[in-house]
Amino acid sequence: MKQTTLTGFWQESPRSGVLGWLLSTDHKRIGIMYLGCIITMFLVAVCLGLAIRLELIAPGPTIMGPQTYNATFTVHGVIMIFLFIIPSIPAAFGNLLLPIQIGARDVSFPRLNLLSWYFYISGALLAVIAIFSGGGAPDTGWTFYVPFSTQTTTNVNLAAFAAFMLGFSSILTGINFVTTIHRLRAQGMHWGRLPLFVWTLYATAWIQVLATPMLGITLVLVMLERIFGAGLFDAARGGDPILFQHLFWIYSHPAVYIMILPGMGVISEIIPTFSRKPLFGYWAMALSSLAIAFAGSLVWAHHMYASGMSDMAILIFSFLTFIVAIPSAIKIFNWISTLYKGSIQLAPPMLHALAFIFNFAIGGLGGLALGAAAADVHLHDTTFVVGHFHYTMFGGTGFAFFAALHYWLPKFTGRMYNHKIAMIAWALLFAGFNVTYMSMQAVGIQGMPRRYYDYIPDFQPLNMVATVGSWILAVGLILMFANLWRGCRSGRPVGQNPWGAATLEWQVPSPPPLENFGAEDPVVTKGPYEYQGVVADEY
Amino acid sequence: MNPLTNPTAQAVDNVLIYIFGFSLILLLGITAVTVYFVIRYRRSKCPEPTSQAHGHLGLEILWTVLPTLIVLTMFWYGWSNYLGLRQVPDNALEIKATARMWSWQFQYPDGRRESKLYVPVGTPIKVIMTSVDVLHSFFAPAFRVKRDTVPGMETYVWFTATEPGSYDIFCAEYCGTGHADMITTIEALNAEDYQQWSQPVVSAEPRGLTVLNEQGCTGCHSLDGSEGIAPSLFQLAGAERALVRGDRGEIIAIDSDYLHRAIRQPEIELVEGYDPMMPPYDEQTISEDDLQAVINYLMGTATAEPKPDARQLLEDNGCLGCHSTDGSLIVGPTFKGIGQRGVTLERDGKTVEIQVDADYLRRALLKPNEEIVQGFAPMMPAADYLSTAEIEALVEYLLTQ
Amino acid sequence: MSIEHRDDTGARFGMWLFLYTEVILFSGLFILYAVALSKFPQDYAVASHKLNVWFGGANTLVLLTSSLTIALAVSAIQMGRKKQCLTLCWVTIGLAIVFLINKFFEWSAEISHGIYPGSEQLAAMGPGVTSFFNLYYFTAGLHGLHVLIGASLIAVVAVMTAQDKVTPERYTLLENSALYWHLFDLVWIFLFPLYYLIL
Amino acid sequence: MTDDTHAPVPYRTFILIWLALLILTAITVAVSRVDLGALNVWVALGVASIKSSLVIFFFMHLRQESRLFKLGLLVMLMILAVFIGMTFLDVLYRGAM
Ligand code: HEA
Ligand code: HEA
Ligand code: HEC
Ligand code: CUA
Ligand SMILES: [Cu+2]
Repeated sequence: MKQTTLTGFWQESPRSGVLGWLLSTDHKRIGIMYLGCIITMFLVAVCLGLAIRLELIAPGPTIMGPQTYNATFTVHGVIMIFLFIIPSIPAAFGNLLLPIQIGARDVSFPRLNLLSWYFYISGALLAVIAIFSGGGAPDTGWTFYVPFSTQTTTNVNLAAFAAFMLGFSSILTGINFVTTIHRLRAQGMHWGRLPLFVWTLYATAWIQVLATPMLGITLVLVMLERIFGAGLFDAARGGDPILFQHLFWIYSHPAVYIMILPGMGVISEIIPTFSRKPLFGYWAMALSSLAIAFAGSLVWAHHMYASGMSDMAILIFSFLTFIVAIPSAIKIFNWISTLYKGSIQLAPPMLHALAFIFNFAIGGLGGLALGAAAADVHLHDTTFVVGHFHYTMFGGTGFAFFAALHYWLPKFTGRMYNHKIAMIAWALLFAGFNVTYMSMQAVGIQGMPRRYYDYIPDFQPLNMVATVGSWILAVGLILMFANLWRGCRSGRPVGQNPWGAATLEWQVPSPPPLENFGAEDPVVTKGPYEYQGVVADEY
Repeated sequence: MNPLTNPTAQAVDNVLIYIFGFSLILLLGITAVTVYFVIRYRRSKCPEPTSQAHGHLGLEILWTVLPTLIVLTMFWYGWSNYLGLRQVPDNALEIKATARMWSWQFQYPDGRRESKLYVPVGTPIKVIMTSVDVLHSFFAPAFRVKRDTVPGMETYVWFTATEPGSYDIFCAEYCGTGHADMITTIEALNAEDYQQWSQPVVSAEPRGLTVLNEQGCTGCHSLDGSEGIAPSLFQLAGAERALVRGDRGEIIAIDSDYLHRAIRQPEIELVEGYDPMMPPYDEQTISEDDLQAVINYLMGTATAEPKPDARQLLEDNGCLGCHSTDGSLIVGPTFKGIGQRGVTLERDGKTVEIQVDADYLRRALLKPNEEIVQGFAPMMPAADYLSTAEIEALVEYLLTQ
Repeated sequence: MSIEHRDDTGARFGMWLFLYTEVILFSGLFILYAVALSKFPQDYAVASHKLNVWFGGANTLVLLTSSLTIALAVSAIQMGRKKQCLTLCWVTIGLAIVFLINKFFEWSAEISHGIYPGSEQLAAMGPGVTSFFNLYYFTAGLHGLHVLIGASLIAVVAVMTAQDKVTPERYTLLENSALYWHLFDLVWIFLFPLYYLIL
Repeated sequence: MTDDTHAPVPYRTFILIWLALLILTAITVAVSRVDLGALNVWVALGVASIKSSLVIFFFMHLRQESRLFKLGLLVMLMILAVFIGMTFLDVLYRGAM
């Protein structure tokens, strides 16, 4: 393979060599470091997902015993949630893009930014150590429910501490982004000209700041409980196990919006670009992001309808859950309206964006069934829920992440991947994805509980289909990553604006230089989606 | 899924159909419009956009208000049918359920305990549940009911079986290694069968086996030698076991004493290679008698040979030469009331008071001179020439004196 | 960074955001407290009486005063009175140490009575009392930990002030440490009545 | 940017605030000796809130900061109220309905 060196920020750095990366406070280098780590963690967890599916191909133990299975889905869940999806778009692409998109040279606190990456990487290392040390890999599920999590002999303390560190990393990123967006917008970049991606990052950052600490204290309490055995959640000693679930979901429900909002931001960038038409309903889109963020903190107990919680709480939380669905619906309708009378180009990022809309609609509509009290009684803790959250997280955020990779990697590497292969990979991913998770939803409706390593024979056919689907998915993923990798190393060079987009990052060279903009600070004179006069560079 | 006629399933299914139906329409609509736009306005045909619209207030309002109305109907339907799942009909039969790792125990108003839920067809059943260890969840897909069991708290579900048959109960809240195996069934019996079932049965099954099933021991332990999450309880008597006590390992031959400890205080010794997850069973859960029956069963004494006659043993071995059975004092303490009394012992030069129990009696028989009842001389010969079964028979007999 | 980029308001705003996260962190414990209080009002009153109001009261005074001194320190540096500022910083740290010593004695007394998380004696006092002391120890412990961090932070900044790295023109660091310090005064303002003064 | 620093607060203001805080502390302790039933907790929280506003607005200079800071605080307090309040939707109504 022909290798040529990268230019721009890849070269320019006060320090050279590895230290130039490890000690860099440049938001782009930090973003790239995040991206590398996140994709690595994703690949690890995805292999665990494959193992889960292999085990479930038939009833009875197939490739592992129950304890291993429990550890596998726990580690799969913990890595996917805390190490992949929560930091995926905000920490990686947010860092790469946020400052450029608002016309700044860096974030408000560059050193804090680096620190936050160190928290991330330490959390990741601890999580990996937790798998191989002490009493063995944690087997609590990513939800750490008490009293099981305070009793099991596996390495829960270390895993909880790892998640705590990751939460801290997420908080610091959030603080950084809120401050940056308030303080460092370029001249002329008023709120009505912020790209939607920035709006969603802004909403996300507030959730990160205001909800994540609750996870922190919850995990600390689990650790303290394991160390001191005080009985914080033990009914006989004045505790309340259900209260733990409240604390946990007070964070973890808003966290699902930390996952999806930036994804929605990515889609809001891509759809206008490939339709060459302004985003329909800019303010509705911007405000609905804030609405999701706010209303999202009011619905946590919809995970607890069957927990023994009071019916009054179910009434209110069920009601509010349906309210949160509305801003998401608004977004879907506006995206589709953006297509209307556009000039639509089905480039790889656009394909992923369209897949996002489809998958997220299925996931979200499934969420409505879960939000309805009576329906959730049946569906709760079945594989329908597993299907729902893979549709939203993988089908939604995951595809948005892939879309972002295809959209922005050429910007940051200056090279283009092969479009044909990208489209084949996309088709495989899309097909494999739906086969896998549609079957899981179906078998969930039949009543198969989740976190089951073994099941009754009635559930066999659909589980088999799901497993086969995961293989298609696997092929698609490998193809996609291989293609991107080759593209970054030896693809055709691109100019600064291969897609003909109008946001600021496309007005700087690819890859962007250190400090993004030459000597002159940019002055913004038009909105982010005004394509008249913008021409795409040939590549 | 077959259409189900029971009331709870219908309440849930109606909501599911309503929401899934609406969702399907919305999904198809959205997808169709998207695909149409993508084809209709593809770049090869429309090189430039034909509109630069930034938005439309009327449309925004439309697609805020419409979804709001739609979701509100979903909410309301879901909630009102949920209330139906919570309001138990007045004539419901109340059955208590206890969940533990990884088995269910159902207790009927008359005190009978079962590990399956036998119910009469047509009668509403209210299951009042709790857990003794971690969270579990009672999930009967055929009735669409589900509720967590929470330690220290009571929760309930209700359902009515309209057709006789066997319906699965799953544990739907993750509870550790045996979570997927924490399965039992609802056995819906028609009136006749239920009547028959509720007659007290004189079962031919040894009491020990009944207890093993009732208590859900078989949820973790097999009885046929296959090893799972817990050691099999097949042919235990005399078998060698590698145990871990604290940090030390040791090998023992299984005897009733050990089995007794293993059930009452399983945390003390672990069978090597297993996790310390067996819950302790105290006397409230398994009475001493039942435990004895279990031990007998496991030691093979209950089934292998007819139970030794204890009275005969006492006579044959000369016990009665020293111990009376009528309260009078010969050389040793009388057997009269021995099962209920407290004794003062001298052990290691210290005086202790204990309540007589099987454990103590076994020690007294096998190592009589380690503990001496106050006021007596250390002169009893050890009865270690008796078989375990015989010892057990004696112990059992003495406890009832 | 090569470009001198300075935004004091931004830095203060960032600090405030961080303080919000700390408040939410503590709120988890306050939720547990509120729920338990509503469940066991009687037991909580009983348990509260086992705490020594004088220890708590004294610590309240200490913290309030330290909040004053650090606030004065910020004014001092703004007015260019470096010496005074330094003195005030050291007094603040001194008060922090007094606070922690006081806490140490208070806890030793409790622990010697067999009252600590997980103790048998505590469990014997019933669920309400147990939950009160569990939460008391964890909340006060977390607070104490933060006091320690805050004091160290002020110590670092004081040294930097002495070295003229914090100056009347550039004192955001001091201001931010002061903000941090005030927050734990705030937390204590709530902790004190909730744990020491319920009837 | 022009709003980067603000005028130093005179020592006197701070000392007055401090005195007010001490007095309020004395008041809470005193009030806690009187049995007001369930009201006790609310009085204690009320006084604590007054004390904390003093600390926030004066010691922490919030008075001098821009609207953004005040808005941020408001948002945080609102979310806090939601977290605590809505948990009680469960806790208070268990066993009811
Ligand atoms: C990215 C993550 C993500 C997102 C975005 C969502 C979005 C939603 N989720 Fe999901 N959810 C999870 C991740 C996510 N969820 C996870 C991880 C779990 C399980 C955790 C665990 O237990 O391990 C879970 C579990 C979960 C439950 C608990 C299930 C149970 O355990 O019993 C519920 C219940 O209400 C729920 C509801 C919803 C709702 C109503 C939305 C809404 O926001 C969806 C809004 C979207 C739409 C409505 C679709 C798009 C709109 C249209 C197509 C237009 C037409 C629409 C209308 C007319 C309304 N989710
Ligand atoms: C973003 C989040 C995310 C993503 C992307 C995935 C991806 C996948 N997940 Fe996962 N999943 C979760 C988040 C996620 N999951 C969470 C939070 C849980 C809950 C955990 C809990 O209950 O606590 C869960 C639980 C969960 C379960 C339920 C377990 C149970 O309840 O019993 C299952 C079962 O099938 C599953 C399967 C899969 C599969 C098949 C994939 C597939 O998408 C994977 C597709 C990929 C492949 C099939 C492999 C591709 C191979 C390569 C790319 C190899 C390349 C490698 C090298 C070159 C080294 N997941
Ligand atoms: C939660 C699962 C579980 C349940 C339920 C359970 N056990 Fe066990 N049991 C174990 C495990 C694990 C061990 C091995 C570790 C140990 O020795 O404690 C064990 C050990 C034993 C032993 C020692 C066996 C040997 O081979 O040395 C006996 C006897 C025993 N159990 C009897 C019972 C009886 C009787 C019951 C029901 C009343 C019961 N168990 C219920 C898990 C369980
Ligand atoms: Cu019991 Cu899962
Ligand atoms: Cu949720």
